[in-house]
Amino acid sequence: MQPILKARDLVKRYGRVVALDSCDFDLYPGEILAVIGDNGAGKSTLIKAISGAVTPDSGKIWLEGREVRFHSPLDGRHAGIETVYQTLAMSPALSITDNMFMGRELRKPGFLGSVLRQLDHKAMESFAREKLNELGLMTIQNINQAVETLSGGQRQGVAVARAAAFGSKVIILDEPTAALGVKESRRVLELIQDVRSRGIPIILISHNMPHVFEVADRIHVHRLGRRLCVINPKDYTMSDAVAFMTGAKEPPPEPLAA
Amino acid sequence: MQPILKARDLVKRYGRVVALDSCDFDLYPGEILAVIGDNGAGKSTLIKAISGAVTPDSGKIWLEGREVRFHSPLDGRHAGIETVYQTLAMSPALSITDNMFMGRELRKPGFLGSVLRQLDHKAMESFAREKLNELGLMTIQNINQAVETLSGGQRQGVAVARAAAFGSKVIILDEPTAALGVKESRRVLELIQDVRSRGIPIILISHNMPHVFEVADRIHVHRLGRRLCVINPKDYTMSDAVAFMTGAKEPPPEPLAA
Amino acid sequence: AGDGVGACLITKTDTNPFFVKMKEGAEAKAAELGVDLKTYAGKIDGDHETQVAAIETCIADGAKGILITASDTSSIVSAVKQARDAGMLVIALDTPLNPIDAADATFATDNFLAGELIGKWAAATLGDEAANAKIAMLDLAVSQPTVGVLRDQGFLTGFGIDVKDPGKWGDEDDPRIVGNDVTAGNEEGGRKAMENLLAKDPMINVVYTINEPAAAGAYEALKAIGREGDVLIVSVDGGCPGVANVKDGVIGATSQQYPLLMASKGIEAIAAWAKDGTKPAPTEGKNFFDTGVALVTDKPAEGVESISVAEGMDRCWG
Amino acid sequence: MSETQDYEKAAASSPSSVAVFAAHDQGAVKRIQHALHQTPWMVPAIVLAASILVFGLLLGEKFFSPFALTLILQQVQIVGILGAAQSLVILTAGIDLSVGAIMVLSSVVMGLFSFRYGLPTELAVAAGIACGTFCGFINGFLVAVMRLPPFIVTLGMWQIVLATNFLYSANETIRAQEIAEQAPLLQFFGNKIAIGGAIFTYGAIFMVLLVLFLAYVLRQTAWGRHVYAVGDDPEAAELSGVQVKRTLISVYMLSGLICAFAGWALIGRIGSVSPTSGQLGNIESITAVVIGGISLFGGRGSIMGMLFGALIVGVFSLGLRLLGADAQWTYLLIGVLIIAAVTVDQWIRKVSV
Amino acid sequence: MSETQDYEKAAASSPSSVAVFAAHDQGAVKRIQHALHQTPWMVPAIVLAASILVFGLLLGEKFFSPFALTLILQQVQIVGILGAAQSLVILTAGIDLSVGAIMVLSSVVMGLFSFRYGLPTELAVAAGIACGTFCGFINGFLVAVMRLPPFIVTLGMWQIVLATNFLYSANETIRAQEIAEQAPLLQFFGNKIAIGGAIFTYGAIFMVLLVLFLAYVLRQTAWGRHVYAVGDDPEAAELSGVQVKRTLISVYMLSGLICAFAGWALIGRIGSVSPTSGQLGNIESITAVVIGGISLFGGRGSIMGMLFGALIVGVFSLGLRLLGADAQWTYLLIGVLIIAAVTVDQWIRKVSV
Ligand SMILES: Nc1ncnc2c1ncn2[C@@H]1O[C@H](COP(=O)(O)OP(=O)(O)OP(=O)(O)O)[C@@H](O)[C@H]1O
Ligand SMILES: Nc1ncnc2c1ncn2[C@@H]1O[C@H](COP(=O)(O)OP(=O)(O)OP(=O)(O)O)[C@@H](O)[C@H]1O
Ligand SMILES: [Mg+2]
Ligand SMILES: [Mg+2]
Repeated sequence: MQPILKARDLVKRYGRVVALDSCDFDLYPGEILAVIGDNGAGKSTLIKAISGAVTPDSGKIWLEGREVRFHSPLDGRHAGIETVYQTLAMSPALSITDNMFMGRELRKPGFLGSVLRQLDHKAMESFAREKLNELGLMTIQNINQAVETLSGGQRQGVAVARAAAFGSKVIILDEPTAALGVKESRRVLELIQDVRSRGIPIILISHNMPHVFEVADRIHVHRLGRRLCVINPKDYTMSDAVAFMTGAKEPPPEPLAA
Repeated sequence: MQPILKARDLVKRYGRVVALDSCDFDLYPGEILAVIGDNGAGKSTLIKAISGAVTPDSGKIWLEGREVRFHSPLDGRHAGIETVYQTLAMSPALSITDNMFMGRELRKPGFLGSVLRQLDHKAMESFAREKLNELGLMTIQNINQAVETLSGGQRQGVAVARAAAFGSKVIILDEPTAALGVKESRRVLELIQDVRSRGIPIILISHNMPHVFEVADRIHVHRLGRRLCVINPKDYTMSDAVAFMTGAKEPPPEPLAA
Repeated sequence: AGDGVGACLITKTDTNPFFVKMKEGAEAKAAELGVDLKTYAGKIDGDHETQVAAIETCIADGAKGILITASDTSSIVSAVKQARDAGMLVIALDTPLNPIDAADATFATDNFLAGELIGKWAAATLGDEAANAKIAMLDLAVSQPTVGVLRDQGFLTGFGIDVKDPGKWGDEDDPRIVGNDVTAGNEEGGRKAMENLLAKDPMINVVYTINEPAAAGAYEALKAIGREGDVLIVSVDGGCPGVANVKDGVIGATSQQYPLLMASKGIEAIAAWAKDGTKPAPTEGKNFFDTGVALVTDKPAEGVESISVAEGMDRCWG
Repeated sequence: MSETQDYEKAAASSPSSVAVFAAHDQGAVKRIQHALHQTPWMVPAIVLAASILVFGLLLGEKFFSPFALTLILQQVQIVGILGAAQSLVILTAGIDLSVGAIMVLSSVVMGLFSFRYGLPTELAVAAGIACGTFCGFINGFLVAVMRLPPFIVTLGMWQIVLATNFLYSANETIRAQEIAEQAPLLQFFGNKIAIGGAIFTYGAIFMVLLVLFLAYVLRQTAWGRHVYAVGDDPEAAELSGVQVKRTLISVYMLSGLICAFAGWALIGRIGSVSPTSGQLGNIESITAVVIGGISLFGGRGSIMGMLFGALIVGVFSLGLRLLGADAQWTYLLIGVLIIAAVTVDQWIRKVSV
Repeated sequence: MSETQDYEKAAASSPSSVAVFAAHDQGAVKRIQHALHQTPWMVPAIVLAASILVFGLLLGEKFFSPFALTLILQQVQIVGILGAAQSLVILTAGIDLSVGAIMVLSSVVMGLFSFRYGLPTELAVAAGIACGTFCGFINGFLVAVMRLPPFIVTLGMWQIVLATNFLYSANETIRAQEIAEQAPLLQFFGNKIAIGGAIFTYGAIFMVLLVLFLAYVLRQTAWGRHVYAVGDDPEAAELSGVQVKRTLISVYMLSGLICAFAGWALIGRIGSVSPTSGQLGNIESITAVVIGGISLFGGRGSIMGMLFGALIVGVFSLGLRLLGADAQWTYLLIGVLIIAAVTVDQWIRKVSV
C-alpha cells in the first residue's frame, strides 16, 4: 500500500536550535497514526511542515504520490489537510461561530446571500451549537461569546469541533485533549474513531499514553527532531513506548518497514 | 484545624455568563487539594479570585484567619500566594531567564549591582538552567531563547519551574501538566510532593484523574460555578469522582465538613 | 457706537507673531468701538479648511463682518461668497483674495513689493559683486503659499534675476542661486535649511529669508562655521525682534509690514458698515487699501528708500 | 483498550443539556450595562448626545437650531469619510497616514484632467478615483506582500503623494467659478437639500450612507469578518484559512477608493480644487476613529463609533467657537475634551460588563 | 498509587543531559545571519553604513568629509533625543505624540523664567526640566491609572501643551543675542568641540551618551526588563509580578524629562527660544524609532536602532540636497527612501534567522 502522505529528510532549523533533523514520515490511508515524543522533540514542527504552516529548510513531501510544496497553511488546506494546531489558531476577539466558520462562511439563501452577500448567522450558530454539544461542551452558555472569554478547555473544544466538522483528506490533531476534561476527552476519542470509520486518516499528537494505545493503529516515536521508530501498539507496552521516546531504552533494531 | 485559606459565597459574573455562583472554598495547612470539574465549570475563575487576578463581584476571602481583599495579582503574591495560571502569564518576546526572574531579578554583587544596578545575567541563567533540568526539560537547547519560540510543553515547564522555585505560603497550579510529556509530568508530580513535604500547601487543578488520585489529600469537586462536594480520594473511586463532577451521579449527601 | 456688533477675525495661524499682533490690534480697536470680536485661526499654514469652518461659524453666530487672512486665496472664495450672501462685510487682510473682488475690500501689504525692496537693497549693497553673488533662498513650505511665492519672486526681481513662472518659486535657473530650501518660517527650519545649502556651497554670501525667525536660524548656522560676518541676510516682516536683529547686524535689511494697522482699519470698517452700510474705499490707483511697507536698515543703499532702525523700532509690532 | 480508562465511562450518563443559571438580578441597570457592552458604538453615541445637550443648554438657539446642527454634519463630512477609510485600515491593526494626501491628489487629478487636459468631467472623476485606488493598492502591496509596517509604508506614501501633488499641480488652485461653469459635476457633493433651516449637503448624506454601508459589510459579510480576524491575530487568521494578503490588499485599496471619494466631496465642500487642502486629514481621521472606540491594535470596535467620534469633535469645535473661545483656547479645550470623552467612554465600559 | 501509572516509570532511566545537535553547516554566512538576528540594531546600522557609502561615492569630498558627517550629527540631535524618549514609550506599546510640544514648552519655560521673571538661569533650567517631567507624569497617570489609550492621551496633551505654550509665551521669541549676553547657560548644548574639520556640539554628544545610557539601563537593569515585559504583554507582566502602573508612569515621566533636555538642547541649536519650534518633533521621532526597528506594538527592538534610524534620515536629507534635488523632490525621495530602508531591513531580517 502506498502512503497517502510521505515525507523524507525534512530539516528545520531555528538559529542554533534544530527542530527537525532529517525527519521521515509516513501516513497510510485510513489509519490513526499517533506521534509521541518528549516536549520539544519537534512534533509540532513536523506537522506544521506537513500542513504548510512552516516551510522546511530542506526535504520533500508527497501527498497521494505527488510531490507537493505548500507555501501557506491555505495551500495545505486546499489540498485537503485540516489541522488543529497546538496554539489553536483562533481570533480571540471574535465569537465562537465566527471562528468555526472562518474562511468558509455560510451565506443566506437567495438574493440576500448571492447579491447582498449576507451571512446566515442563524444557520452558523445552530451548527456551531450542535457541534459543541456533540463534544459535550455543555458549559458554554452563550454561543456568541468571544473566544478570549472561554475557558482553556472550551477553547480547545471549539478548535477540535471545527476540524472534525470540516474534515477532508487528512486530519491532524496536535494534542487535542490537553486542556479537556474527562468527559470531553472521551468524546474527542470517540470522534476520532468516527472520522476514521469515514475513511479519513488521522495524525494524533498526544502525551496521554492510554489514549494513544487505545486508538492508534501505529505509533511514530519522535526523538530529538527525528523519527526514532514506528511501533505497533499491539506489539509493545506503554512502558516500552515511553522508554523509547525518552531515550531510556534503545529502539527495536529494525524500524517497521511500514 | 483552621483553614489557611477560606472563601465564602464568591460570585463572579461575566455579562450573562455566571462563572462563580456563591462558591465556597477551603484549603488546610500542608495539604494538597485537588480541584476537578468539567471544562468551563469555573475552576480557573475560582483560583484567580483567590490569587487576586480577578476581583469577585461579592464574597469574602480569609488568609490565615484574616480577611483579605486583593486588588491585583501582586497583592496576592506579596501575601505569599504563588500561582501558575492556565494561560501561563509569560512575556513572549523575552527570554526564559527574563521570564523566570520577572519582578525578582538578581543584581550583581558589589558596586555594579548596588549602584549601577546591573543584573547578574550569569547567575540567573545558571539558576534557570538548573530548575529546568530538575523538571527534565532537556530539549531546551538555548536558555536565552525567547519564550515564544518554545514548544507548548517547554513553555509550561518554565512556568511551573518558576512557581516552584519561588514557592512561599500557598502554591496554586492550574493544569500544570496539560501540555507536558510523560517524563516531565512525572517530575512535576514529584515536585508537588516535594513542596508539600516542605510544609507548603498546594492547590492543584487537573483533568488527569490518576494524577489527582495519586497526590491529592482531598478533592474539591467543582460543578457549574460552585463547590459540589469535597471528597477524600481514599473513600471514593475515580469513577465516583468523574460521575460527581459530570453530574452523572448525585454527590454524597453531606459534604465532608473538612 | 457699534454696540452688539459682532465681528470675526480669521487668521492663517495664531502661532506666527505677525498674526498674534494683528489679533491684538483688532482686539484693542474692537474694545474701543464696542465691537464684539471673536477670533479664529487655522492650525497650520495652508490649513484653509479650518478657515472655511470658521466662516460658517461666523454665519451661524450672526456676525456683521469678517476680517480674513486667507490661507488659500482662491479656495476660500466660495465660503466668502456664502458669508456675503448672508449680508456680511468681508475684508481680506494682508493677502488679497483671488479674484480680488471676491472680498468687499482688501487691506494689505504688497508682499511682492516687500520682497522687491530687499532684493534691490541687496543688489545695491553688493554693487558690482552682485553679478557674482551666491544666493541662498530660504522659503516657507513646499506647498508654496502665496505670501512665500510673492516675497521670493519680489526679491529676485529686485535683485535683478529673471523669474520664470511668477506663481511659483524654485524654477529659476540663474547660476547665482545656490538653491531653495524650506524653513517652516521658524528658527529651527532656518538653521537646517541654511546648513543644507552651506554644505552645497560654503561660499554663499546672500541669504533671502521668508521671515525674521528663519533669518535668525540661518544666522546661527553661519555663526557655527564662522561666516556670520561676511554674509548678507535679508528678510521680511518687521517684528520687534526682527528689527532688533537688524540693529545687531544679524539681518542686513528687512521689509516692515503693519499688521496692527490692517486690523484696526478693518474693525473700523466693520463698525461703519454695521452703522450705516458704508463700504471702505481702496487706496488711490490700486484695487486694494495699501497699508504700506518700509525697508528697515541702518545701511541705506543708494536708490532704495529706507527708514532707520530707530524709526523701525518705533513702528514695529511684536 | 486498557482497564485504566474505565473511570472515564462514569461520565457517560452525565446530563447533556446546556448549563443554565438562574437569572439573579437582571434589573434595568444590568440590562443597560449589558447592552452597552454588546454594542461598542453606543458609548460614543451617548457622549455625543450629552455634549450636544450641554452646548445646547449653554448656547440655546444659536447652537440648538437645525442650521447649526446640520452645519456640524457638513463640517465633519470630510473627516467622516476619511475616518471610514481609516477605520478599515485600523481594524486590520494598521494605520493609514496617507489618507489626507491621497484625498488631495485625487481631487487634483480630477481638476487637472478636466481643466489642463480638457477631458470630459466624468472621465476626470473616474481618473481621480482610479488614482486614489492605485495609491491604496501600493500601500496594500507593501504591507501585505512585502510585509512592511503600515506606519512606515503610509508615512512614506504620505510624503510621496503630497510631493507628487505639489509637483503635479504646480501649486495652482482651480477656482470655484471656473469649476461651476465648466465642470459642475466636480462640485456634485456640494449640492444641498434644505428642509426648513436644516441643510443637508450631498457630501454629508454620502458620509452617513457610506458608514452605514460599511457597517453592514463589516458585520454581515464574510469579507468583513475576515477584516476583523486579520486585525485580531494575523497568524491565527492565516492558520484558520483566511487569505490574509488578499484581505489586506483589498482593505487598503478600498481605503484609497474612499479617500478618492473624499477628494471629490472636498471639491464640493470648498468649491475649488486646492493642492494645499487636507494636511490635517490623517491626524483628524485617526482622532475620530480612536474616540469612536476602535482599538489601534486592531480587530475591535465598530465603524459607527468612528462616525460618532467625528461628530463629537465637530460638536466641540463648533460649540467652543460659538462660545467665543479664541483659537488657542479652543485647541486647549479640545485637547482636554478629547481626553475627557475617552475617559467617560472607558468609565462606561468599565461599569458595564 | 494506582498501577495504571506504571508505564510512566519507564522514563526514570532516561538520559539527563541537555540535548545537543551536531553543528552542521555553521559557515561564516550562517554565523553572520545569526548575529544579525541576535542584535536587532545591527540591521539599521548596516543600512546606515551602506547609505553613507553610496552618498560618499556619489558626492565624494563634499559629503565624505568630517564636516559634513558631523553636520548630520548636529542636524539629527534634536530628533535623536526626542527619539530616545519616544523609544521608551513605544517599547511599552504606547506612543507619545506630545514629545515635540513638551520640548518646546520646556524651552519656553527656561527662557521666560530667566527673562520674564529674572530668575537665575540654573533655576530656570531646573524649572523647565520639572515642567517637562510633570507633563510626562500627567501622560503616565492617564495611561497607567485611568487606563486611557496612549495615542489619545498624548494627542490631547499635544494640543493642550502646545496651546499652553503659545498662550504662555505670547508667541514671543527671545533672541539669541540676549540669551548669549544674559543667560549663556541656556545655550550650553550649543558649545562645540572641533577636531580637525569635525565639529561636535555638546548637544550631539549628549544625544549619543543618552542613547548609550538608556541602552545600558534597558538591557542591564530590572527596570529595563520590566519596560519590555509591559510592552510585550501587560497582562502577563502584571500576573508575573511586574508593577505595571508604576513602570508605565516612570516611563512617561522619564520621557518627559528627556523631552525637557531636548528643549534645552534646542536652545543651544537655534540660539533663541522660539515657541514655534518642534512642530514635527513627534512624527520625526516616531519615524526614527520605526526605521530603527522598534515595533510599534511594543516589547521588541533596541534603542540603538533608533539612533541609527534617525541618522539614516539625516544622511538621506543632506545627501539628497547635496545631489541637487530641490526641496519638493527631496521630500518625495525621502518618502521613497524611508520605505526602501525598511524594505532592506525586513529583507535582511528574513534571510537571517
Ligand atoms: N519559532 C521558533 N524559533 C526558535 N525555536 C523554535 C521555534 N519553534 C520551535 N522551536 C524549537 O524547536 C523545538 C521543537 O519544537 P516543537 O514545538 O516542534 O516541539 P513539540 O515536540 O511539539 O513539543 P511539545 O510536546 O512540548 O508541544 C523546540 O526546542 C523549540 O524550542
Ligand atoms: N473574561 C471573561 N468574559 C466572559 N466569560 C468568561 C470570562 N472568563 C471566563 N468566562 C466564562 O466563565 C466560565 C468559567 O471559566 P473558567 O476559565 O473558570 O473555567 P475552568 O473551570 O477553568 O475550565 P477549564 O477546565 O476548561 O480550564 C466559562 O464558561 C467561561 O466561558
Ligand atoms: Mg507541540
Ligand atoms: Mg481553567
